[in-house]
Amino acid sequence: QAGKEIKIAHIYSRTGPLEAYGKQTQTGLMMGLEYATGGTMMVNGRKITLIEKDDQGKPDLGKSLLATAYSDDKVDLAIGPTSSGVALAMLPVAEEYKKVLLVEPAVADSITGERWNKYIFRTGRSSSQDAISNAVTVDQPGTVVATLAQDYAFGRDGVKAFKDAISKSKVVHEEYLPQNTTDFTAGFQRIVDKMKDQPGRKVIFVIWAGANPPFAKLADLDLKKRFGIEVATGGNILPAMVPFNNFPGMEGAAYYYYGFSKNQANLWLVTNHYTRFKSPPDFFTAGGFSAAMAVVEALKKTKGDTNTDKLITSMEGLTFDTPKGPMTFRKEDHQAMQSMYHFRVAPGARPGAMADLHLVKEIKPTEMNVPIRNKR
Amino acid sequence: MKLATQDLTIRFGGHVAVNGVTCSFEPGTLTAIVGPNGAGKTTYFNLISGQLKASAGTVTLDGRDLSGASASQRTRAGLGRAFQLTNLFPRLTVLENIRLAVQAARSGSHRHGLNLWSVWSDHRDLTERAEEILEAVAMKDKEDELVASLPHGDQRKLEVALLMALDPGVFMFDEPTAGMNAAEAPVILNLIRKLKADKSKTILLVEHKMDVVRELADRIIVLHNGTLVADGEPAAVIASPIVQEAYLGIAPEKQKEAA
Amino acid sequence: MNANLLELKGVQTHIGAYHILHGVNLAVPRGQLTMLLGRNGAGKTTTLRTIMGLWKASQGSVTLNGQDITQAATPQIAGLGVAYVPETMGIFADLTVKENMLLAARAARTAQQIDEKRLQWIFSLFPAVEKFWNHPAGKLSGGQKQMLAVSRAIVEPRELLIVDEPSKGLAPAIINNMIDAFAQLKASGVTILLVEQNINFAKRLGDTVAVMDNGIVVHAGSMKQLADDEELQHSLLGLAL
Amino acid sequence: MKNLDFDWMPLALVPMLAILVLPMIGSGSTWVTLTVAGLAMGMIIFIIASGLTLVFGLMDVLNFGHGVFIALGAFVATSVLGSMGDYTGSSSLWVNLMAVLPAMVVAMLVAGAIGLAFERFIVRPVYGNHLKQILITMGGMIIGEELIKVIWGPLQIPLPLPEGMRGSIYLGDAAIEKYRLLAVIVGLAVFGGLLWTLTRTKIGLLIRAGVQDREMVESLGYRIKTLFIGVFVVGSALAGLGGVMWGLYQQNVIPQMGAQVNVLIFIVLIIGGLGSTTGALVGALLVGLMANYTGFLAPKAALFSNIALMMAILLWRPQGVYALNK
Amino acid sequence: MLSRFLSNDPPRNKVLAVVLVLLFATLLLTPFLIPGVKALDVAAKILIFVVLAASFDLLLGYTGIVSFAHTMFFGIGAYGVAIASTRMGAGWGALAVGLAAALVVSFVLALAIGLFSLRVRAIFFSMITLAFAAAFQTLASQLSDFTGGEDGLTFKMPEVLSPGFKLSETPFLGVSLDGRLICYYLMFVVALVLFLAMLRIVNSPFGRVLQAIRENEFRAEAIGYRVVVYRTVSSILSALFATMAGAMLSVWLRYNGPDTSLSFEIMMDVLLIVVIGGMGTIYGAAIGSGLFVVAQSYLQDLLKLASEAVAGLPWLAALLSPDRWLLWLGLLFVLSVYYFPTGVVGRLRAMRPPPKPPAPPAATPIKRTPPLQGDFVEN
Ligand SMILES: Nc1ncnc2c1ncn2[C@@H]1O[C@H](COP(=O)(O)OP(=O)(O)OP(=O)(O)O)[C@@H](O)[C@H]1O
Ligand SMILES: Nc1ncnc2c1ncn2[C@@H]1O[C@H](COP(=O)(O)OP(=O)(O)OP(=O)(O)O)[C@@H](O)[C@H]1O
Ligand SMILES: [Mg+2]
Ligand SMILES: [Mg+2]
Repeated sequence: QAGKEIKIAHIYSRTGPLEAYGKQTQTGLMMGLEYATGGTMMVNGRKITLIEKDDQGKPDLGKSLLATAYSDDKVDLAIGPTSSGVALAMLPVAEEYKKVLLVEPAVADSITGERWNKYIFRTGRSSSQDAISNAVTVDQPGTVVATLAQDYAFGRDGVKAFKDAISKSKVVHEEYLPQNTTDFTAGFQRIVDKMKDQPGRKVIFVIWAGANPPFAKLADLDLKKRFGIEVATGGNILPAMVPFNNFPGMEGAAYYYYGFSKNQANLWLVTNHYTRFKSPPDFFTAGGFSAAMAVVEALKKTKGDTNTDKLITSMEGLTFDTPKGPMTFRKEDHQAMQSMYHFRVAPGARPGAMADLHLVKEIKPTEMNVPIRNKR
Repeated sequence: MKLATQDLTIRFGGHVAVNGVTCSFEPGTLTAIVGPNGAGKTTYFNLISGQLKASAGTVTLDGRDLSGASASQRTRAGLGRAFQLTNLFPRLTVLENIRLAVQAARSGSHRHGLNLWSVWSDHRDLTERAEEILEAVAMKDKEDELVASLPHGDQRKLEVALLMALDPGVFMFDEPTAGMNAAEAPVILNLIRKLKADKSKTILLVEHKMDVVRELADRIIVLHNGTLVADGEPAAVIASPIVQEAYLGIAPEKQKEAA
Repeated sequence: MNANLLELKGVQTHIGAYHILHGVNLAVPRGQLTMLLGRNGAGKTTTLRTIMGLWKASQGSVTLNGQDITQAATPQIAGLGVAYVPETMGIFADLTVKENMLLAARAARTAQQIDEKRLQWIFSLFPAVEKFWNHPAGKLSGGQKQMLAVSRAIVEPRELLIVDEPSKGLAPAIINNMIDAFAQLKASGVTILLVEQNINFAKRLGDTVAVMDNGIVVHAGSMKQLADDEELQHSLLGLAL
Repeated sequence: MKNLDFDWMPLALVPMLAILVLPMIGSGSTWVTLTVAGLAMGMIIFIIASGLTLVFGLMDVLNFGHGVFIALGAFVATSVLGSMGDYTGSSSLWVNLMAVLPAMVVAMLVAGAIGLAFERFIVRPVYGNHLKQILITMGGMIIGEELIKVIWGPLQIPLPLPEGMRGSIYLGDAAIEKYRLLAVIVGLAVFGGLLWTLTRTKIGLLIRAGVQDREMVESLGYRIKTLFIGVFVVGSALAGLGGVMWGLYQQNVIPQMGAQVNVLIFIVLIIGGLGSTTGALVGALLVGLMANYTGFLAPKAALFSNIALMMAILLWRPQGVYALNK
Repeated sequence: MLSRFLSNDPPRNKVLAVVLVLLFATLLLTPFLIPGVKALDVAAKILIFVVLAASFDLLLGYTGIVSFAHTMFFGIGAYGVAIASTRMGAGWGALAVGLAAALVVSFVLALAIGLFSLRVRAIFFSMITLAFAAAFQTLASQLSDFTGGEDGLTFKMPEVLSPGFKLSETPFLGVSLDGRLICYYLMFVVALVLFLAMLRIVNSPFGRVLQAIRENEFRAEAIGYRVVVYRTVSSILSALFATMAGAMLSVWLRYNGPDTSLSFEIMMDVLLIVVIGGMGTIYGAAIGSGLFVVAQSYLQDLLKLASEAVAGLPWLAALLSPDRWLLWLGLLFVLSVYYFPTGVVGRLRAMRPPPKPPAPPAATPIKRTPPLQGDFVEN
């Protein structure tokens, strides 16, 4: 086997609605491979070749591309995809072809939950990890919370996970708005009507994916001053966090922010990203980077052997370095246990500028009780 | 078939375009309807054939009340109509246009109704009948041409041919020879003559050419401002002062033959 | 100055892949009324449209007042003082009669600015135009539309008036009015090119006449000569006038 | 025009709807907030729809690619405003306007210029054929969206509102965002301008005639081609303006934003009666109000409120509230 | 005999006939000619789109109705099979129940829409269907308990159609005879039968009346056809065929989600296919699907080669980037409306020699079918 190249497929949204995310992952993945192999792109004398495929955010296409990759291109393992829908459609294909699929960055819990099979690993965070870390930032005694989320599976699951994760505070209102809402007036009005007479600390927790988040509109209403209502939300990619600056001092939990982690890998990533792209690495860049490090680490452990069973055994329980610090694939559901970051928006933040986040606290994997949801 | 209208009236806003017209038309006679422009002739036709819904009054065919029926129901009941402004299927061929009408004429029988599964070209009988009709209007040589590319005169002829293909009990012609060359018009007029000879058909004809009217009509009715103002023998009606003045535009003092 | 206001020399016109005009030669003398006759499909309408630039001649030339307009755009030709009544009338059905007239009156910006005297003259010729002044033109009867179409063409004075079968669908009384109208226009110096199937029209108005068949002019001469020569009529038109 | 007897019914619908829901909402201040926000939202929607109304109403061109010009306007605004940080950063409204006005002008110019090319290469061959218009403008939409991605990148770009336009005005408990008031002013200006041009000048008449019979208008001596281009350019420029307004409202822009508002615009146009400016205004106001009222009273139903509204209107007037004479 | 299968509507042009035969043969032999998962996927997608596009042509090309809600029926078919297979477990029973239920739902909806379409102007109708389709898609993703929401449904097919099933252990002509292959040929047969059925319908007297209605609805009514009935029947038929195409999609993908069967993009694809192929010809749907699906599947690969070739010119390379494949698809869109208004089939058929020698020597029209023009939306 030695000498033969190791083929890895990366299936992601090069185009489509999640194009921006997918491209970050790809950049991160390439940089991660470079970093992990010391620039040689070799593991145990075998060269790593990456085959890129564009799923356009379409589950059916992703499914067919993964089958093509496994069967026509004969890849040894695959990484991706960007969207949860695509990932869920792909899971059975990995099982059919008995090859490893390393999910990054799709988030749906069910990927490592009820839809999981033993060929599936995930370096990306799961919705639960997101929700639990966010709960940590909000959950204080005497706090009443209203949630604001989009009315579809992602939003509702997010709220549910959040509710499961809080213990000290109380959710008094759940507001779900259509996914493409543009006018938030009615929704805000309902929340305000519910919250304004509540005692104690009042927080609106926002779970919002997509391009038109409600933050600027929330800021225009001056809720803090008028009714003492605060806003909290999770991290996002940098452009999506620009509106956060409307809320200096707002807190939340993030998956990644380039300034938070000081380890070797992150320093390398940030410096190199700056020199190459004139911008800091983002959310999904770090994710791709982590996936690459996981793969290389696993291959090193098998001494370059790409036999699927061997790979699986070597990956279960594997701990590897990432820009976010060490991660470990949990044996039970192959989910990578990882740190999250409790952040605060800089007090002097200016609206319109790039998000300026301050680290409050790194939330270690041990501090989050992420439930195991698959049937093994 | 015997066609009759009773107090047929239509108002457009304040304007009464057809005003209480009561009239009946017998098989075997050709009735010419004349009147100035805007008298309501076409509107009268529209009311009979169901393109417009009457504000008041009834239309009966062989005693059957058709007032509530749609245009297509009236056609199926035996009221056929050609239009003043040409109204065909422009991007189908001449033959196809006629064949569609033949098919419509026969769709009463189940064979040609909502027939989804037989092959159109298998219906030889439709094609043959259509070709016969084209022969009759001297357009056989143009059967494969698209209607859109025909000159105006030929389109007028086709308009009439379509009505022939429908073979209704009542024929309504709205200025069938308008814009038609004097050399070509006889083809149409001959067809109408033949229909008349059939004796079983009721024929209504709107026409401004008085020589044509004089030659073909058994009876003339005159519409003026939507009202029926004269009815009777051609010679007598034409000689009446109302026609001479309002229609032919001949001042009473110098009444002489126009047209 | 040329005696002919309009001249067509060897005009050939194609419509798509169809070759319709095969070299039309036609002269329209200044200040006279020229009749263009011919059976259905002879190419009369096509000739008029070619003059107006609505179809472009592939060969030959069209000159107006000595100016070559073969390749000119339609608005430009109209701007040279040509009014045109198409066979299909070209009524703007959604606009009222008034608005239709206003558009034809290029100089007027509102209906009040249309030359009042001329308008009254038109009203006297075609009463329906006045009667339905504020009605949508699409609701007019066939004959009323025809009246409107001609009224539009004469609402402002033009040097050349091109009319395609104006009498079709008109009651005899109105035809008489129209004949009067053209006679009065001619008297005021307007040159007229008229396509007609109505024999009376031709006889009573025509100064010169051209007969078309199969895309060429097969006979040209004075109206009087044709009217007097029954044999010629038979051979050209298939009937006597 | 034919507004001898102007039809007030549709206009009356707007206050009628507002009064009808008052008892359902109960709280007066909430009602004020929702109503004012809804009306202002309606104005923004009207601005983005006005270009299409114009193009459709006058030229009978169903431009499915209208959204591209909206997106284009918004993206141009990001570039212009991005380079005028000093003006947008100031908390004085007047200084802000020094940046926003040029942004609007540039966006309209760029959108208009692209509209010129769009008319020439995409729309001109398909005048008079709705199906082809739909197809070819859809193609144009795809191309436009991709070109925006080529130029500005596929990422969303923040378009922060200038300082002075942020925040709200408070009437007791009712809050009204300042920006919405600005939108109302711009919307009224657009509406007034359009109405004046269409009813008080011959141009509107000429173009409507040109749609029905182009050849005849040319035969009457008018250069309809130039006019059509002009209208299309104005329509595109209005879309560009709408894009600036919409982008500033959303405070961030994405290449797909045009496609996203397309359906909304169509609903407004249908309610209004395709091509009637007043109709589009009524449609936009109704849509804006409906969204807020149902969003408050029955959020689950809000998703379908537009469609339900449209269906109800069509059952009442199958041609839309102000049907053009067709 | 062959002509009867084709309902006496033969291709009427040699090149067209050759192209159709080639398409047929390629689809028939794909598993043996072009090995690989991707090729088979592409071929199966062509089969599905042939049925879907032909059903749309029935509506658009033959009846002149522009509806953007066509994918709704496609989605109903796909969801029918998906939901039944998820709930009832893999099996023929689930397939049958799913398809039957979907057909019933489609029938009712199409009837309602068909009747509604008569109340409003044609152009309104198009825009309304656009809004409807969008709402339906949202609805599908909202009813996540039922439809799996955005994530869609992944399910299994009867054993015989699954990749795991092996007909024989020894490969035949280098192709392993597994359930995938059986599934493909099942699709092939179904698509062929549905296609011929549609060809038959448009060539029936009924089909001719549809064309007449498309050309001049007013006159069709005036010569005695009940336009309402014809229109509605046509809408329903086209919806049912689309539903079956949707079921085929589900069977093949063993997955369904809102984006897969309901997205507006698919609607655009279908429109483009019908336009490229040639409206009102049914054959156009087959040729259009073949061309389009292949182009769509390999465009990105092609662009990759092209952009690498021009890597020296960054500006051009940016335009040729595989990520911008939609740009080129859009361009294709515009150009095909521009230059192929009658589609491939129309173009090819127009090349046939004149049916008769030109009549009078003076007027020598080279008669050829003028392009389909005019307005399908209005009338
Ligand atoms: N759009 C068209 N496409 C193809 N051929 C056409 C078109 N319009 C006219 N023709 C053909 O051109 C020839 C001349 O037509 P034209 O309309 O000029 O005749 P005409 O003399 O005006 O006849 P009529 O007296 O019936 O109006 C006819 O043979 C006709 O078939
Ligand atoms: N839909 C309509 N709305 C309003 N007015 C109408 C409508 N249809 C017809 N009219 C009016 O009714 C009158 C009668 O029109 P109609 O078409 O019946 O006349 P006609 O006798 O056929 O005239 P012509 O000989 O000119 O064809 C006209 O004054 C016309 O303006
Ligand atoms: Mg009439
Ligand atoms: Mg003519």
